Amino acid sequence: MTFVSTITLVFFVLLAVVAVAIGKMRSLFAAVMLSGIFSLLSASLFVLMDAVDVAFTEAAVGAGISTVLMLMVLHLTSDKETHSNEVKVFPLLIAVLCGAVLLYATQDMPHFGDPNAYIHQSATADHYLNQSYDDSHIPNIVTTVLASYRGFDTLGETTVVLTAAVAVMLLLGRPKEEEHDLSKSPDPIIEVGAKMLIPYILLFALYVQFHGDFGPGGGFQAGVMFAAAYILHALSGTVRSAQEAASENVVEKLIPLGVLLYAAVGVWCVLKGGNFLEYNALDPEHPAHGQHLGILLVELGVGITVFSAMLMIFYKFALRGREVR
Amino acid sequence: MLQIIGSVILLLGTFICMFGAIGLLRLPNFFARTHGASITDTLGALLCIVGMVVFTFGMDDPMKFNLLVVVKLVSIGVFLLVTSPIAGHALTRSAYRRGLNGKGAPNLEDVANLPFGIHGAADTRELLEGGEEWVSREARSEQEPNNSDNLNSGEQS
Amino acid sequence: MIDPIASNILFVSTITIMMTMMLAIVRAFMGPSVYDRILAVNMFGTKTVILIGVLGYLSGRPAFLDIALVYALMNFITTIAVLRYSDFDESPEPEEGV
Amino acid sequence: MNILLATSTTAMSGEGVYNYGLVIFLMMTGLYLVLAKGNMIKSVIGLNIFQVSVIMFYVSMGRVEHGTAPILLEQDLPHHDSEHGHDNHDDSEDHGLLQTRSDVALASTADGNHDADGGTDSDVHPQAHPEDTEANSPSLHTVDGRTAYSNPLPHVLMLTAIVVGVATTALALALVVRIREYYETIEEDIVDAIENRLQKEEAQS
Repeated sequence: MTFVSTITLVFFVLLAVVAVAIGKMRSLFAAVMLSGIFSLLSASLFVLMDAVDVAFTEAAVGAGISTVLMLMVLHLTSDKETHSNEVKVFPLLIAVLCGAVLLYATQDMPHFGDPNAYIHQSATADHYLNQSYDDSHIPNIVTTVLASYRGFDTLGETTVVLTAAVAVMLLLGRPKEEEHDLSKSPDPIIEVGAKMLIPYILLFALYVQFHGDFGPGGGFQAGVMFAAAYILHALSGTVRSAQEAASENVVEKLIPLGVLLYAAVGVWCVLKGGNFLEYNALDPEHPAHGQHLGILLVELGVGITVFSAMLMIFYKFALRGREVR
Repeated sequence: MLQIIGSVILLLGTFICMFGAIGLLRLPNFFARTHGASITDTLGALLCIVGMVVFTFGMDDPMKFNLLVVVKLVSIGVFLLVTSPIAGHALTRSAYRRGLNGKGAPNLEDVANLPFGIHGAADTRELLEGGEEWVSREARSEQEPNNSDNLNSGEQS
Repeated sequence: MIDPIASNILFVSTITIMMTMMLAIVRAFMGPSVYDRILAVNMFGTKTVILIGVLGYLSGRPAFLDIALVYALMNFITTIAVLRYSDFDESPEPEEGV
Repeated sequence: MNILLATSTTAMSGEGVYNYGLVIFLMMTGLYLVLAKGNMIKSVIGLNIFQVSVIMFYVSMGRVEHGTAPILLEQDLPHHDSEHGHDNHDDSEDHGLLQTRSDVALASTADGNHDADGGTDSDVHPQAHPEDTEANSPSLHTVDGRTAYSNPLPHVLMLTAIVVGVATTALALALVVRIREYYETIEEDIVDAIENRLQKEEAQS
């Protein structure tokens, strides 16, 4: 075993331990804090397993947005489990049985890190690794696969984000602004410190958005980071001040705009004589240029949708306000 | 050579981090533990970053996008240097205001008598008057019971 | 190119950081107050930043420091969010650990 | 070589199947939390654990020993030749993943336009001497003289899954908030009890 795989094993074990601890915590707040650790651990594991883009996304989403949402919901609901913590036999039995069956099935699985595994031998993997640069002149294969080879899939995923945002808006509309808890500024030190950072966060998000072709990053990550900047603005000051920077009306319209931009690129390809989302058609002389342009626009669409969806979800939770008990 | 120097600095930083973590684990109460955490977040992390910067300068091969890497490292360093004291301040302050008592908790009345207090003496006095469990018993008996401002009310003076 | 000695020192540093992370996890498990957990998570985040940086050097691709930068940022946001929304319970008494 | 490997032998590279065991453990922890916990937020956390375990499963399948992230190193960009026959791995010439980029490079050197798009960034600095690197560095991702990249496909699938996951988690949490507002509890059985009582009252009236 190499050094890196040893660390990977240790992290896997830590992850399992933290998962069990999350299950055992009576206090939901402690469980949420531990799930923050869980997310950080899993992102370290993604880095160890060479999945930098996944780690990037997990960093932005799991450690950031997800924890913030959980905390807001704890605030809106309650933070204690009322029931005792005894082990329930029936669910445990189901879990153990499922686990045993799955473990039995892993006997036939290729070894961890085995380069001979079928997944690495398949025609798609071969094509992605060896042809993608010639197709699109983008070193980050993940970006190429995400936006070009699997463009349909990503369009669908973006639509799912849109749908989830719309559903959250429907469920948590009708804000009760007087009662919500981000109406007062917390502390001048936090406020000033955060204000110092926000422009750089936005700058870095732009870098992530447009550098995603060459390094880890892309629309999903950048969108989440943009949203995180505004969320930091709201958390360190008031929701009102964040809304002045990005008003709910505008954000609401941005959510479908990103998906529409994505789809419009596809339609543009059709108008240019190609298939839907076949970026080669965008620049017939230099197909790679067309790919580059298409990927850039598509990533921008993804970024816009993810940004506005995340920010809108945050607004909806933040403005919900706690019921008077 | 620069690589070795850099990695030694990095190692030093990680050791300081570990000492801080031991402090986080062993120190008796929350306010003492913040010392451990602060050390790892500032001195330890910064030494690590400096080590990595030196290490980067020692790399002389195709991975020579040194400038970008150094810029990123420096921004991580600046970021940590700005955020962790703010987070530490906010955390300790919030714990203090929420009434997390302990042997290590400072006596707010003493602090109020200092010329500069926590955020200036006036502010601290205000804290004393509007505060919660940590207020001394005499002060608490005087104040009305339903004055528990929540965490977010912060500074309103 | 990475010097073999430097590479070995990097290995040791990685192990040290991992031990630090484990200590922080233990503190997060133990509590006893919520603030201890927040402190531990915050510190764990910083250590993750450094670990990812070191791993970047170990694997010879320090361009991936972007991830570490995002972590530093998200860690801060999480801490601020925790503090904004942490009027969970009035009693700061010890909670049960694991 | 394109056959599904049905049995694992020790002669194969790779490090055993411990990753699957741990992933399954995580998955079952998540499943148990979802099934056993009456608290809805705990269930959502359990779902998150389950999700992370699935992501971990996919990503761990995409990993290659001694591999690196699927972002092409500059030495593998087509204007470089990185062919270095190392030594005795004679049976592995047709590893799909490890296939050298050099054949692509040779095939595409006629297209002189490559540098214009991809090579301008500082990450892919063109003044590379891959020979020196591969000879000296201990941390290289070179197997049989070819760079081993991990498989990008699971990464792509999981990357989008994470973002979609947080969006759906937000939806679940929104439902929890609404349930809390309506029933004033987030415990499943109490909600059930209230529902039962309401139904009974309705039936009686």
